[in-house]
Amino acid sequence: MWNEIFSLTFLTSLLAATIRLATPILYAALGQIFTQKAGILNLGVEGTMIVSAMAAFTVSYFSGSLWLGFISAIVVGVLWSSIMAWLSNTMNAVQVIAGIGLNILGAGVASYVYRIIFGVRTLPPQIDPFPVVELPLLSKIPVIGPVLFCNNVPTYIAFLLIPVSWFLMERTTFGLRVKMVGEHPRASDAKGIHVTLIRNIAVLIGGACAGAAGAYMSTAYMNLFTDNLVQGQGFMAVAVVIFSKFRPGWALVGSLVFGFSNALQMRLQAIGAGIPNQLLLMLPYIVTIFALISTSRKAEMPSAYTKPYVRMER
Amino acid sequence: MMKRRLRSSISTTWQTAVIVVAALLLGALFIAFAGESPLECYGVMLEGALGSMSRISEIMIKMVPLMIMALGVSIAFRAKLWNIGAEGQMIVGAITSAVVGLYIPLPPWLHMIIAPIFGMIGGALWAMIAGWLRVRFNANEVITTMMLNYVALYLLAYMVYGPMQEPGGYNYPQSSSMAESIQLTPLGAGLRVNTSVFVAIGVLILIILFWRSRFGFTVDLLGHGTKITNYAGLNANRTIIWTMMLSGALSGLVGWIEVYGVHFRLLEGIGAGFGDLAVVITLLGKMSPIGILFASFFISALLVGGATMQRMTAIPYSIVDIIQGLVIVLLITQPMIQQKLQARKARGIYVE
Amino acid sequence: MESIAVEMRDITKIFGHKAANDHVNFTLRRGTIHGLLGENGAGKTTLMNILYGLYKPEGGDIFLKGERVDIQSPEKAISLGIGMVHQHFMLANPLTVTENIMAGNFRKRQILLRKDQFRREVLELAERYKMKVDPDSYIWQNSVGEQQRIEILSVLFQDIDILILDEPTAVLTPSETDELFITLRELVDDGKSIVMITHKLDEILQVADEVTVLRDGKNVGCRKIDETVTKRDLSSMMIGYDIDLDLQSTHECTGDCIALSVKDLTVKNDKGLIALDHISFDIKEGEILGLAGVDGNGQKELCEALTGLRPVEAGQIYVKGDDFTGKNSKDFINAGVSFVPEDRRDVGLALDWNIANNLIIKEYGTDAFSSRGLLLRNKIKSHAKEMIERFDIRAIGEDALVKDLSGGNQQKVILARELNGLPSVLIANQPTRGVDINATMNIRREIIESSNNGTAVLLVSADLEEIIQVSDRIAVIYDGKIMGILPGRSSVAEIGPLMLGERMQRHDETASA
Amino acid sequence: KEQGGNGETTGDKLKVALVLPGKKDDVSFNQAMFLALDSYAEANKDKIDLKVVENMYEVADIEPALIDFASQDYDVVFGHGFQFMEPIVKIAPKYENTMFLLGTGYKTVDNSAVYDVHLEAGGYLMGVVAGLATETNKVGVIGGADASETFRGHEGFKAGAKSVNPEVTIEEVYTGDWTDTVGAKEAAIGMYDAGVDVIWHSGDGIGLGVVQAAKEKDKICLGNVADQNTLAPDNVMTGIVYNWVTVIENIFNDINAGKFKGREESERFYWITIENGGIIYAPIIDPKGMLTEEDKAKIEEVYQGIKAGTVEMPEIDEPKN
Ligand SMILES: Nc1ncnc2c1ncn2[C@@H]1O[C@H](COP(=O)(O)OP(=O)(O)OP(=O)(O)O)[C@@H](O)[C@H]1O
Ligand SMILES: Nc1ncnc2c1ncn2[C@@H]1O[C@H](COP(=O)(O)OP(=O)(O)OP(=O)(O)O)[C@@H](O)[C@H]1O
Ligand SMILES: [Mg+2]
Ligand SMILES: [Mg+2]
Repeated sequence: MWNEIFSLTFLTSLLAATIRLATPILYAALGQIFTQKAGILNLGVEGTMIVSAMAAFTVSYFSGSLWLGFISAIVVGVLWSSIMAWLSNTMNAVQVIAGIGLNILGAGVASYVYRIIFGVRTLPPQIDPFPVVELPLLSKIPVIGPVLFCNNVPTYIAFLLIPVSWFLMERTTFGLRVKMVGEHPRASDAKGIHVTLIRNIAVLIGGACAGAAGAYMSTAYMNLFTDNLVQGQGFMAVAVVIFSKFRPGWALVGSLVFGFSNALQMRLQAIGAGIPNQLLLMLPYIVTIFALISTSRKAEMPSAYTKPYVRMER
Repeated sequence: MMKRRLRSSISTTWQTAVIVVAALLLGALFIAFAGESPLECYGVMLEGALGSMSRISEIMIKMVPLMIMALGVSIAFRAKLWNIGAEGQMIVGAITSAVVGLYIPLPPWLHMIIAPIFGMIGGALWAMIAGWLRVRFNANEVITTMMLNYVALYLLAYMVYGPMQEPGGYNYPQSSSMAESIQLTPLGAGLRVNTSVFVAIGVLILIILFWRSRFGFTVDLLGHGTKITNYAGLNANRTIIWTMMLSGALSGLVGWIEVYGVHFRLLEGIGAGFGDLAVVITLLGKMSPIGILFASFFISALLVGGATMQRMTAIPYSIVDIIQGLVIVLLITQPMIQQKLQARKARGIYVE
Repeated sequence: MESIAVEMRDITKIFGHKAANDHVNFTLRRGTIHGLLGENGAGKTTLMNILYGLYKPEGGDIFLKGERVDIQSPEKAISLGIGMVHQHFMLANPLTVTENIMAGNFRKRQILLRKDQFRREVLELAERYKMKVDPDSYIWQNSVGEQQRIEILSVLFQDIDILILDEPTAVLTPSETDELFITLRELVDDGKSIVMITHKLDEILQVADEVTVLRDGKNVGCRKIDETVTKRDLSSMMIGYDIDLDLQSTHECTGDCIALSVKDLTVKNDKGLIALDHISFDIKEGEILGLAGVDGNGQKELCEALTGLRPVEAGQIYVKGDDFTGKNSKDFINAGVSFVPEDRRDVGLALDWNIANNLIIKEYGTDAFSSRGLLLRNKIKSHAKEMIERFDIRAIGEDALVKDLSGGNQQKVILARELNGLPSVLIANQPTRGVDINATMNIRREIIESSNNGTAVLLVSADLEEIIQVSDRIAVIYDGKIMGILPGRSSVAEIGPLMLGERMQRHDETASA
Repeated sequence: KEQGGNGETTGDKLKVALVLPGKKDDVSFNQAMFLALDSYAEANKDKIDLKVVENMYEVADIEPALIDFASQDYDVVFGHGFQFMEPIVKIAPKYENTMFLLGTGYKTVDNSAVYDVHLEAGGYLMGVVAGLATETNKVGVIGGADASETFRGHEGFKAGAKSVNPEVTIEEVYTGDWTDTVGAKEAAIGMYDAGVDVIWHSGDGIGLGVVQAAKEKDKICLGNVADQNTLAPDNVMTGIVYNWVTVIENIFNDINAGKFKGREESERFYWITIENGGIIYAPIIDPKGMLTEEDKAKIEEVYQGIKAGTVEMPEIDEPKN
């Protein structure tokens, strides 16, 4: 067993799987960094993802264009999360229930629309998913090549989004506004920052990214849509954001840790590690807890986290 | 004062009713689009929820666990500890209480005392992990409780496929059945609802008393911040851990109820998504025991009616989710609507 | 018309069922400093928040330079040249000074942060107004006084005509206050107009050209400030009757027993740096020891250490002769050590709770308020009624939420709790900050009263006037060290230099006296 | 009395309810039964009135659902999954006029019976195919949760593979969840990367994941429940196909003949087996030419052998037949 673990192919396969499993979480987490940093806890990522996954698949299926599907999913993600924005920023609703409610609603809507459009078929409709694009030269490097440079385009985009979100957060006025608004909405308001607007934008960015994550699931990772395509990845993304302390680079680390432990767990089962599979299945979640512990000591949540802002209140 | 409170609760009820109707109307669009008659479907749903004694019994079957769990969740929430791990705590409680029934030979009367206690201990310890991680490492309890839910799910799977599996059960994921003498007894012939209703009533009364007790006050105080808790001469960290444990204990108790009153054995799927619903109920009920009582009734009726509608009509199963989601999402706008209406009224009074 | 910068007419603002501003008229002349006076809750902040676009009034009009304007948001106010320094700091703690100032001062359509350039501008401005700030420090690293400066700088950054200052001096030292007033004068000379809210009548007399007084949401008069105006005039306008502004200094320390003794105490602050460096002093029963000093010199840490809320690195604390070093806050409470914390909104009060509950957070476990583990609601209620009566807490009742009380009344809730039951030691940190003149007098009286009954008091205050008026002896703290202990009634001139770090020679004799 | 949708009957038509734990288009366990029963009902329109309920996976909801149907005078209720076992055993005695059928499980009462798949035989056959086809001597099997019939199938698979290829190593993964398409795909990719070249899966949502992995890695997989070649013509070599129709016919014949009740406990089972034609294997496509003619003959031989009862199957604990 051990010589299998230390083989190069095993390692390459493990790391490649890590990337695949980390990508949707990374997408969603990058968006949630903005949402959460602005003070909104959106537990409804899961719902946004499933609705967008359905949209991406449907549009790709009928248009024949994966990119049209991908973009539709982002649009749907934005539209869907605008419900969250309305609930949390206009109606000042309790964000935790809003998220849970939208998850239930999203699961229902995605499944319903899919059934209405595609009916009951003997075989599920399928598409050709985003193909793997091997980057010239780079993909030939041993281990690193196949792991990092043999992926589909949405994966590359996810990785490009890391510096982009970092830049947006740290180097633009928008990023500073987001931080201000999450930290001290009243002060932001007093400084002439439009709190509701910024918070809405932050929620919609989260929605767009969750939309991309959903699209990744149905058109890049898989080639079809099922009701259970997004199994807990939305929640993992929320966890990763808190783990990362709102830093895009660390969100990558968090996603990779989860992806890695999940990929490892499957491989340990496959080669017969002798541990009951149910215990191995716990691994990613236990690892996440440990990862959280390691960074939590001085974790600073935005002061206005989950708190609605009402100008008239003190 | 009394009068004002009464009047405001009447207006809350009204607004809630209007919102529920609005949600149902929206849901009707989905039903109609699927080619079914909304009126007929809602008729089935209403009848399915409240149509007969056995329907009420079904509501109770859901309401008992949901209410107890929500009461547990409310304890943590009022201390501003966002324990969303009720489901995991319930599962672990189910496991620990099942251990008693399966492996510890006791006289039935003693068993009826020990098993729920074991359930509560199980739930409490599971919740304590999150509390301890919070105190010791400042680990966000939203995440830890969420992750511990998954771990508990797989722990349950491990138990029912492994050490606690029914001998000679052909590898099906369940334990042996609990002896009849230690099961919770149904309240009537043909009804599923059982003596756990009295447990629920007892818990409700205890929690009402709890909020008037010293420890309840401490928990409430913790909800206003750790700084003021320490300032008041209490140990905030210790309070966090006890609060989490108490919260988890109630979920663990529900584990016992499900094992001994509903399924009569330990099996996969015992959690049934109760954790999320308990959170929704807690917050809809504004964390007060009476609010939770009503909210849990409402949500349970919605679940039972929805399930009936799904199987008795030809609508796609997903419509039930849609309606539940709509109701929850729209209901949380009620406080804001109420606020707006009140503000308008106050302004009106002044302008005169 | 040209000479009027702002005119507010008939402004009405309702909160709940109460009019915070009731048909208020207010006129600010160009190039003047206009004081705004009133008791806590009179509606001063509300009126200015309306001018700044934070609150939307139910009725009334606002005219800027004679033109009617509709100010729906602070954004609009800023664009109209109105700047406001708020009563409660509007700063985000985990961000740096530069970031905080920057956030309120983006240029139109600016997308990229230009931190370096901005940082330079901040330094330049600070230089010009002689306000020392560290642009790269985080807000939480700055003392309240520094934070106040940052707030003012942030507003000065804007292109303002009208400057509103809501209790700017509450947290400043006398010299800082003087510097601020010089700055204000400069601004006025530049043609800007200023509204300043304060509870300190001296300051009005010192700096204002005109004053408007609000009482109970109504404008009760506007006066030009000249030599004929006295503090008494102002206070009786505010309150509606004359009050006594002098405390009869009948107080005399009688006890011999040492109630609180601190030996070589060393304590670290939140950042892990030494905050108190081998401090020693004693307080006798019935004695009031005033601790003067600029904010942020270890006062907060000292108070926390003396109440079991902060670990002691070295040295000892004795309460009534018993060693309390290392004991927890419960032990201190049980020993009768009361504490009025500086940060009343975060530490001392549960803002979202009602008055009754706030009054018993230290005592609910005793037999007075609970029996067999259950709280006795009626007792709690009647206790609250009694305290509201005794301490003149202005509220609709014991059910009122503390967050809905004015600052002064919030402070009274704390004092009511801490002074009830005659503590053996009272640690009071800035007990009258932000509290109106009437309430301030009452609080000081309460403190003196309790010391007359034998309580040993450590009164920490940045307000020298308060220290001098109340204390039996005055200790001065600087950079975590006691610079000297002076007798009561020492003058500002004697205390001032010690506050800035000059050590007193005769330190030891007085310390143990 | 409740009523709704198509709940009413006319005359002596049988009122039949099929309660599925999953979706009727899951390309697997649920769908196979749905299609079979649906087509049987369609063919016997005048005699049968069928009502289908999907996605009944909450264990706690099963009992009220069964009571609902029974108390509305449904004649036959299919609970298509092991989760229905305890509720049926509990409910059935109270509703003697209703006949209950349990899809996999082992407990019965007088008016109930079990229908099940002899999956170890199917698994054995697939093991033989995999053992013969593999070029790397590594094969894999992926399942949802190791519950009875899956577990038996996996054991059969291992035995079958070893029987034709003693050197073969077998990798095995359970995703823990029948619907975890993603997990199954990832597990399959892991196996293929590790050198496995033939994988069999035990159905439901996970099957779709395995097929997709095979397609991407251009390796071979074997289907389950239905002929899945159309999903990936170049990668699905063959697979076992369930034919529930035989069983359904048997059930309704017994019901119509009044033989359903009053049987010995050991007789209350309807198996679909290779012997009774309930399990067949899909046409072998062999897109990569991994099987020789002899191999194909061997497979057919084993199939016939099982059918004739001459192949010795492994000892696996299974409900009494
Ligand atoms: N946001 C608010 N919501 C409800 N009521 C408010 C609000 N702000 C102010 N009030 C009410 O308006 C009245 C006036 O408040 P305001 O803050 O203007 O007083 P103030 O004169 O600034 O007092 P202080 O000297 O304590 O600062 C208060 O009695 C309070 O009850
Ligand atoms: N939410 C509210 N509802 C009703 N009244 C309020 C509310 N918030 C504030 N007030 C009123 O506002 C008045 C002033 O409160 P405020 O907090 O401005 O006092 P403050 O002196 O400014 O506080 P501090 O001294 O702590 O800075 C009080 O009289 C209080 O009754
Ligand atoms: Mg004020
Ligand atoms: Mg004030």
